[in-house]
Amino acid sequence: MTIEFRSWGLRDVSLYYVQKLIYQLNRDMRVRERFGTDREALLKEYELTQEELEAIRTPDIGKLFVLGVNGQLLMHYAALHRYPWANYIQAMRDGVTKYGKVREGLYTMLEK
Amino acid sequence: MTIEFRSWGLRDVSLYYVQKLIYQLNRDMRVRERFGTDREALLKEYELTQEELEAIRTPDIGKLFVLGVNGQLLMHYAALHRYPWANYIQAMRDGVTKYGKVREGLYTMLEK
Amino acid sequence: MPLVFAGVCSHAPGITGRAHLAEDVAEKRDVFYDSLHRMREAMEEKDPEALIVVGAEHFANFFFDNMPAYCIGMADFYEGPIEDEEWLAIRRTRIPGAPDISRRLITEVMNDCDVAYAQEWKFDHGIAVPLHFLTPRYDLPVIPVNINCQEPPLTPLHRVWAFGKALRKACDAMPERVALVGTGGISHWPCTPDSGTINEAFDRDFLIKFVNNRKDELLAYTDEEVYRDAGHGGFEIRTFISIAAATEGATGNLWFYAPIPIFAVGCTVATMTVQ
Amino acid sequence: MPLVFAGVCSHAPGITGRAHLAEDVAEKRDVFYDSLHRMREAMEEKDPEALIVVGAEHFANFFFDNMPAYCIGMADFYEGPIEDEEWLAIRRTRIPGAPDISRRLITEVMNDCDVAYAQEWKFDHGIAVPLHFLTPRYDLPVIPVNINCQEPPLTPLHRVWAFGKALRKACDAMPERVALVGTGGISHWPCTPDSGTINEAFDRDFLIKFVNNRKDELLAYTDEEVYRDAGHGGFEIRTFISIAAATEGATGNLWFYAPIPIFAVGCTVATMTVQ
Ligand SMILES: [Fe+3]
Ligand SMILES: [Fe+3]
Repeated sequence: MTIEFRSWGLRDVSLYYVQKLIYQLNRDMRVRERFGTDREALLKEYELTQEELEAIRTPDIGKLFVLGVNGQLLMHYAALHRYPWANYIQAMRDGVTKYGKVREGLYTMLEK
Repeated sequence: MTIEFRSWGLRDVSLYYVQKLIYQLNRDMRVRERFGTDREALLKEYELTQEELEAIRTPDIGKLFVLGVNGQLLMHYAALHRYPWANYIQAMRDGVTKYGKVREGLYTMLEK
Repeated sequence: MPLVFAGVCSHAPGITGRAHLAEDVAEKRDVFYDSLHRMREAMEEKDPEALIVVGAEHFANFFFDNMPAYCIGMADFYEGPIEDEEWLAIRRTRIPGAPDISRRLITEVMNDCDVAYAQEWKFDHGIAVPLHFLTPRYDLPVIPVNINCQEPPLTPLHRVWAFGKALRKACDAMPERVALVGTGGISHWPCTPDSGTINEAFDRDFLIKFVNNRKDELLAYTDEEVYRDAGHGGFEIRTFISIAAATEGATGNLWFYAPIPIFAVGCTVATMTVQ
Repeated sequence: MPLVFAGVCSHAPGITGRAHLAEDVAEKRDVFYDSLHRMREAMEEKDPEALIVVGAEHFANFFFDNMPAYCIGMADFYEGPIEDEEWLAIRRTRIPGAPDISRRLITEVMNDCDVAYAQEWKFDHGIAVPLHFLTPRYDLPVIPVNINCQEPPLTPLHRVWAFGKALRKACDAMPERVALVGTGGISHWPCTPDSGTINEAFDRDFLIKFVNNRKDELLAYTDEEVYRDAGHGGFEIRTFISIAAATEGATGNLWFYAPIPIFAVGCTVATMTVQ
């Protein structure tokens, strides 16, 4: 008995759930374990769009930045994938070049 | 490099951690799973005293009530152990008879 | 638009979950249900675009690791009830949120009160039971609001007043038509050996102060007095008092009150005039 | 006892974690460290029984599912830092809390402001870095306070002022000697492509307003202006402003300010006179 939310125009993106996944990966060793051993089942527990899923899987740090993930969360996700700091910064720059401006969240503050 | 807190007189009881365990059992299916399959390892992750550990393991619902666990948490722990409602209520009554008044938490409000 | 509707009603798992055990008080029970249905109709008549529910949840989302005095939902959707569907006799579902209204509401309220915001929220019976009656098709966007009524330190009643007024100010300033419902028990002792006890005298006295919106008398309760006479469940008067504050100066109508012990709460339905 | 000490200092992981990479600015770095040590000595001279640290953490404990505008710790003990010990160059440890003082502080503050309370709290660098300098033996009970400076809706600055005043009132009413330190960056753009940028002019202008405790000027900042000129990290001026409010009417001394890009923040140490 799940209501279809698309019809409400409520769920075009799910930035909250992308950030929740990353937050939990940062904070919860067991989620991190499952990310290693049981990734797809774990990802199913979040409400992610195809674009978000792909960005998480690749990982495409630049895309995640453009999707609006807060850097205080994102840097840990990059660190989990062993990005040196400079590469993390560069990945965000490359993301903006490739995909355009940040679309949502904190870094769009002045565009609203 | 863990500071010994007993010397500070800070940790005679750990009601917070008893309640945290029960809260997480109520809310998190994975914690509940581990409670079934890997209980002692799970319990080690909380800062529980011997008395609390025993009350959790038995389970001694009456003792947990006397230790100060909030009923809105405790009733779910009783339900997890398949206590019918009347037995849950009776267990709290028996706890008070056997162990004396509630020692800490909300239900000692008028004694402070 | 000015706020379009304000009311209060009880919540308790028994109201839905133990309906079948209330056959011996079937008439009382059915009048209670009718009053809730009438409240839904009265609200629907105002054609609200969103419903703010001021509740007091029971460790469903908030725990002692971060227990906000006030929290306002800002999610696209909510889910509930978290309880067993058979036990509560309410099917688990998704409930649409109103994230844009939420964000403006929170931003405005923050000028006067300091709230937490939440982009995810799983309703327990505290909100699921009222919604079951007030928006049974779950087709009205909902904004959940929580006041910590579970464990001290509790927000003092004069801050609850400030919060209710802040909610009202924010609603009045919005272009949307918003309805506001508070939900809590009055006297009750949930989940303890005294569960099922109802102090009818306390409840009736409180309700007189409430429907007449006597601010001073409503704010004169102490937590100790409430605990003694109305139980720890009585801390939930905060939800009612926020509605009185949101309708300061106006009075209300008590549509229903009766202690129904199998529901473990004095069952209440009341509306406040919105001026 | 009246509040015994008030000050502010920067936090940033680089301050401890990248100390060895600051050899080219070794003199500046060492004067900064000395200023922090002197601040510890000035505080210790007042023999505080507890230290309240008003910080702005970075998704260590608080997430969008329940993001409190204000939260105050009420735990027996805290742990931190959550970051890698080598990376931050701070050993993970337990830090004693002051649960009894916390509870009274929260109860008193709640008369004016609406806070969340937390019986568990893992410090990130936002509190761990200041403590590393201010109580290096971790023998002073700490009460952590958080102001959401991460993501809007953010608490408005006039509420930060109310919060700082409420903290002060609560401290003054206590029998214990309490110290109060705020910690935040001024301009900075953490974890984004602009990381490492520091707007020295903004910082110096802000610090003049701060040490002179010019309430009107401090409260005149808008979030948009701060975001544009001082970055999203600049939202942390809230922590400094709460200390100005707690010492309203008094002025302060800027002990140290210098942009140190390898630390990614304009490094600041200042105290406020406590009257
Ligand atoms: Fe309730
Ligand atoms: Fe910071």
